Amino acid sequence: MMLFYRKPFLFLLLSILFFLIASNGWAQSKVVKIGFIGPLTGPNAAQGVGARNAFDLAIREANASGKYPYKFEMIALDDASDPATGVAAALKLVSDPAVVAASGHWNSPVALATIHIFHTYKIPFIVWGAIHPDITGFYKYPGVNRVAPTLVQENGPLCDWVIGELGYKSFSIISDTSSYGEMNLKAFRPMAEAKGAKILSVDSVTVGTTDFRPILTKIKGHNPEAIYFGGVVMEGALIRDQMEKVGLKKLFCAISGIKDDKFLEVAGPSGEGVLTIKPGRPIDKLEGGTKFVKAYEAAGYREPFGAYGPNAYDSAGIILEAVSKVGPEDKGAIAKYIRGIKYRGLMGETSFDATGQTTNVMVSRFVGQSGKWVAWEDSDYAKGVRKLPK
Amino acid sequence: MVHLLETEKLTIRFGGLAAVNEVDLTVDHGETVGLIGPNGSGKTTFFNLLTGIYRPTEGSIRYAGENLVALPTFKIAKQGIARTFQNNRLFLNLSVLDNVLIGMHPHQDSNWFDAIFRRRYVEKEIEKGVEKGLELLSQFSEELASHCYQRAGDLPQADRRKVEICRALASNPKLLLLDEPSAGMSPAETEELMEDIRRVRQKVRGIGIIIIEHDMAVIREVADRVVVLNYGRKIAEGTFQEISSNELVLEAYLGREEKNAQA
Amino acid sequence: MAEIAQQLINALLLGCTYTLIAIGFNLFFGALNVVHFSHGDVCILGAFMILILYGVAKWIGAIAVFPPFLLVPLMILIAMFLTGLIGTFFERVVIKPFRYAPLLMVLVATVALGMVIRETVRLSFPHGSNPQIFPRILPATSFQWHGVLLRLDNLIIFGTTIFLISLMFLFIQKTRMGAAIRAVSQDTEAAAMMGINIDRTVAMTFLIGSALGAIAGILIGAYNNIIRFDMGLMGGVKGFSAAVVGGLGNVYGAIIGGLILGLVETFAAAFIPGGTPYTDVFAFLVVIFFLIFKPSGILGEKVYEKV
Amino acid sequence: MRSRTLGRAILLIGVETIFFILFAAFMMTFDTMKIVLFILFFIGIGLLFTKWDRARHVLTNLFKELKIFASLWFVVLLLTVPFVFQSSPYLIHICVMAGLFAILALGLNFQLGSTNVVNFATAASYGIGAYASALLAVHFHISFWLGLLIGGSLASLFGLLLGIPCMKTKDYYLSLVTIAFGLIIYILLINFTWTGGPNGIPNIPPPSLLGHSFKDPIHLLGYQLPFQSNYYYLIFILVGGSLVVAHRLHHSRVGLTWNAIREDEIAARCHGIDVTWYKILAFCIDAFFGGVAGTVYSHYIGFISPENFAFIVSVVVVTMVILGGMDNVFGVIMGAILLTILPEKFRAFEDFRILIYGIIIITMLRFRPQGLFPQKMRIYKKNG
Repeated sequence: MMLFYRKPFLFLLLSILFFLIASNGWAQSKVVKIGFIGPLTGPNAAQGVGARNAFDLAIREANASGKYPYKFEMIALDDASDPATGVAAALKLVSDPAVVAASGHWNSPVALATIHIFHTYKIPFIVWGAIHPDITGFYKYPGVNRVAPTLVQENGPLCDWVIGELGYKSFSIISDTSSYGEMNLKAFRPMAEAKGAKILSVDSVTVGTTDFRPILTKIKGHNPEAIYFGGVVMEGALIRDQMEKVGLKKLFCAISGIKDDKFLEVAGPSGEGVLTIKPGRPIDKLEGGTKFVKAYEAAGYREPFGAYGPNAYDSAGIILEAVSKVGPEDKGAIAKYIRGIKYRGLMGETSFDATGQTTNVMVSRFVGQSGKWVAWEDSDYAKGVRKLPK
Repeated sequence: MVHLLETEKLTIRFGGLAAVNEVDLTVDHGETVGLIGPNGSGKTTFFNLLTGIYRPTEGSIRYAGENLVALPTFKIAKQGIARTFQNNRLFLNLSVLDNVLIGMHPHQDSNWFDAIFRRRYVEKEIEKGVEKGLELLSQFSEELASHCYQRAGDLPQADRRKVEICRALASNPKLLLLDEPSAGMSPAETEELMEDIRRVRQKVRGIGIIIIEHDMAVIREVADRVVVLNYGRKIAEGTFQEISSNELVLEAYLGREEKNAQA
Repeated sequence: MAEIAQQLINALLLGCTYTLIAIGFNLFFGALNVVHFSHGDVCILGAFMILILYGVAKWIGAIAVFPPFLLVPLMILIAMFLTGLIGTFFERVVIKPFRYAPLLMVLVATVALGMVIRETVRLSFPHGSNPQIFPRILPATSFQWHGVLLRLDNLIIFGTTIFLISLMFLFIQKTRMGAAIRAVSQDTEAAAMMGINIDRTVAMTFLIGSALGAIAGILIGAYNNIIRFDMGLMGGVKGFSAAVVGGLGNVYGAIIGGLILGLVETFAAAFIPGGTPYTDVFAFLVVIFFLIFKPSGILGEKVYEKV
Repeated sequence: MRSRTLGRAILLIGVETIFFILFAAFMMTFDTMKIVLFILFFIGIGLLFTKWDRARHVLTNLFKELKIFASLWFVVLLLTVPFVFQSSPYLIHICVMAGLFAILALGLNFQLGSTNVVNFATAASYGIGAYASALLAVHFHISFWLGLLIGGSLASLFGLLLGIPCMKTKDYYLSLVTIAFGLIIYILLINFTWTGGPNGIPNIPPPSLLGHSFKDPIHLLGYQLPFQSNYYYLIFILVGGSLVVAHRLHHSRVGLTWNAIREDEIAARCHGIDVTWYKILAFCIDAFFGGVAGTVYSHYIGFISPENFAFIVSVVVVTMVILGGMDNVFGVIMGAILLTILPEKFRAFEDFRILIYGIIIITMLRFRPQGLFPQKMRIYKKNG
């Protein structure tokens, strides 16, 4: 008999458990939420986490300043560098009525997948890191802006420098097959040829490859003066390292995709004399840069803010200013305000053109020297103490 | 008259070893042939050759006048040769009835299209199959028929044999190959088995059976003719009486190592 | 000419790593008739062992005290041993329970095990998703010879591979344990009846196979200077492919299979215009070709189904 | 008598509705603690019913007697999902994804569950369907509905190609072939320029039906349902269709033959079964399901790139089948739903997702290889 009653009793217990959950309610507090999406896990987590921290810092500072009539809250979501995950995250953001604006993405494929959602739901969106030209240039969504320069905007200055000033005239191009690599190839090749340089060979490699010796051995046969690499850190560093290993002692240059301390760490001694450029100025040469670094350190983030921290910091700043000026209710007005903004932030003055692309394009030149990225102007190479391979 | 089955100089070599060596064997309609021989004498390999699991190195297999060599196993099965296995290979996770239904595969014809779009046709086919399957099962044992939804793997050894024979018979075979059906059975069960085989011969007119057995009582009871294999070769053939007094056969069973080594 | 010679060297070195992985597949298949799909991940685990050991050595200050030619072989030996132990552990936990289960189970289980290994590595290293820098444990000296660049580290990689493979052959041919391994791979049941301890022999097989695999992982790391958590997936598939091309279960086949894959990949990258991104495709096409037309591989024997 | 049936019907409606409300409440919960409590609650109910025989008998009899009524009411409840989640498109999105994976898992079940062929190329057929219809829609303005058919058929063709090696190979070798094929398709998608390379294909037009574009909200009974609802209903129909197809195949000569191959290939051959053909058939049907799911995915998200079709997707689908229960159509769907919803609910542990999948597979195979919902014996009508 006891046993017979025990099971209904269990059932009752479970029901009580359920009502405990239910009675707690789904309370919602009234705050202004700002979305952030980036690769917080996966292969590009370092970029995403650094940017998220910088974004968070801007919002914390805004809340602490007491200047704003609202309390801001960051909703940080992960896109894992995966478009499907990014879309799920974007849908999650737009389905929360308290979210007034968002910023996101380091990976162009993810951004290309999500901007349609932000456009459809009229949520103002600022791209902090993805550099595919189409995100702004092709779709021209009124609510989508970007604080990062496109890669086309970076290749010009590199050509001016390496071909125009340093006088390298023949190149072998290696690019990865990602959107980044492909767009680089498309941008660099005509620019270089217009400046009178000869392109001896073009090769593409898949991201994630680790052994480049076959191609480099082949390129050695073409005997170019320099190698242009259209890709990012890891493949770049491995190619640079393996160039030495197959005896291809030539100049190596690339745009900002390789400008990361990791590159020099992986490339080791062969990182010496690698040329690259980066949009913006070095953090310590930025207006308020030292203040930012100090604040970042003081806030106690474990991870470095990375290459795109300042971008994320300024996107947050732009959104905050827009919301404070036109209020959180009318998202169309926020979008409109952002498009017309002249924002003085960490990266200097940012404004957007008709497609939503930032007009703030300043690049700095760097060279690998003794395991560090040194501003070209301050380097031994510019002074003639050390010589680039010719 | 054309034999139901006729093999001529059937041979298979694994590497250098001839597991079946120039075996000539015939089976006629309605005849039961016992295939005996010591362990490793190539009996099961012979079955595997007949069913196309192995391809013979030399020799021919003629079944109802047609050459079976080089035909894939499933086509041979469709021609009407069904078999059971030494350590029976039932579809253990399927029900008894499903096992028998699969036996009917060769003469059913519904395909994936029918399954999806011509439901009525498929249902009729299944209905017929179930009816026939239950009839088959109840011929062997009413109990099996009433427990036809039991998982085949849960059956005791003797019942598994029965289901396997049912499964083989479900395909309406003209030639039935039984590989040691009495293995692992008690004397009483063996008795029952012999009864079953006799019944099959009665019910299915003209069916040819080859039976591999170690239990000589079974062979004596059911076989019209006995063929003895040793080291892959046929060493004797005849009625049970003839075989049981044959010198070579006794030698093979009692084992004269030195002689065998020379052979 | 010099370029082709150089490419041949590239192919040879790539082939060496595939061979070392493939040997593991062959040993396991011989011993248990299983394909350990996560073997590639175990191999890469060996490289991560070096990473850990290197970190430990740095932390306790051993790097400053001991010269590299003492420290490096020591670290490699420890890494081999540890990886071997982990390999046997996996055999116990993920492969042995399925010895009498349908083959599908062990297949899916080992694929899942691969996932678990990869993810564990990824989650337990800081920024584990990113490639980890592999310590430069090999010297970087190089010299020219008739226009061909020869590097000391490449010679070491090549020499180590040959040395280890020969050592393994000696072990299998000359020792009691080796004889047991051969017996088990011929016929497990018969070996058990002859009084061979099957469990111990299988464990030994996994110890050797995984330890050799660790070397493969370490060589991959040393060769490329980086190591990434998910290299084991591709490495495993390639190693298994090499084993299949050579003839699964045949230890000599691993060498031929590994070299063939190395050659196909290197030459596809070097001599097919625009072929670089498709090297893996070419490699897989070769494998599929073999599977369709010669499933037993180059050195494999035709297998008869047991009925 | 009449009133008794009425009473039972009301009880049935009550039980189903309560479960539906529980499910909806669970979906709307975002707090990790509460989610855990919910799950404990569900597990508790599940355990209770395995132990409490009386209640289980009452309920199973109830469902058996009023089978048609029960499924009808269930369908009605499912149709209300977009109304319930009206203010939260994200939840409808999860339901759509669960449906897509259910189709993939149902497809794979023909191989993994029915035939014991381990196919690690699900992602490839999924991708082929998605790319085929997306390319046709973007470049040639082929409508989604036609694309659905073409995508499925092309994927099926790929399945045929993939099935050819199984004439000569099986087991490990065949799995190697499927892995290799999966990786080849991924590499090709990344490297071909006409597939958009790693950029993928953006801006794939949404389907439209009778002048109603699927990107617009539905206005129904004075409600405005978010645009995801279109896809929800579409997926609802497709899953329903797949379910019927899977069920019919299972209860036919084809399904039985597949099972025979799974249990014992040699015995199957000795009973006149053309093993190669039936395996190829399983490959083709699986690929067709994959292609259909891919087509819907590409038009729903409006963007596809190779990353959506990587090796891990195949493994995830394998996990769904194994968790749900091989060769149990209902179980497979449950596996797909569970493994789509739970990761979304535990986004905080996103990093551990794949690790947990791996652990689930190994533990299930080790301790409950039949899955959460084991396969059932076929029962034929005549003798109940």
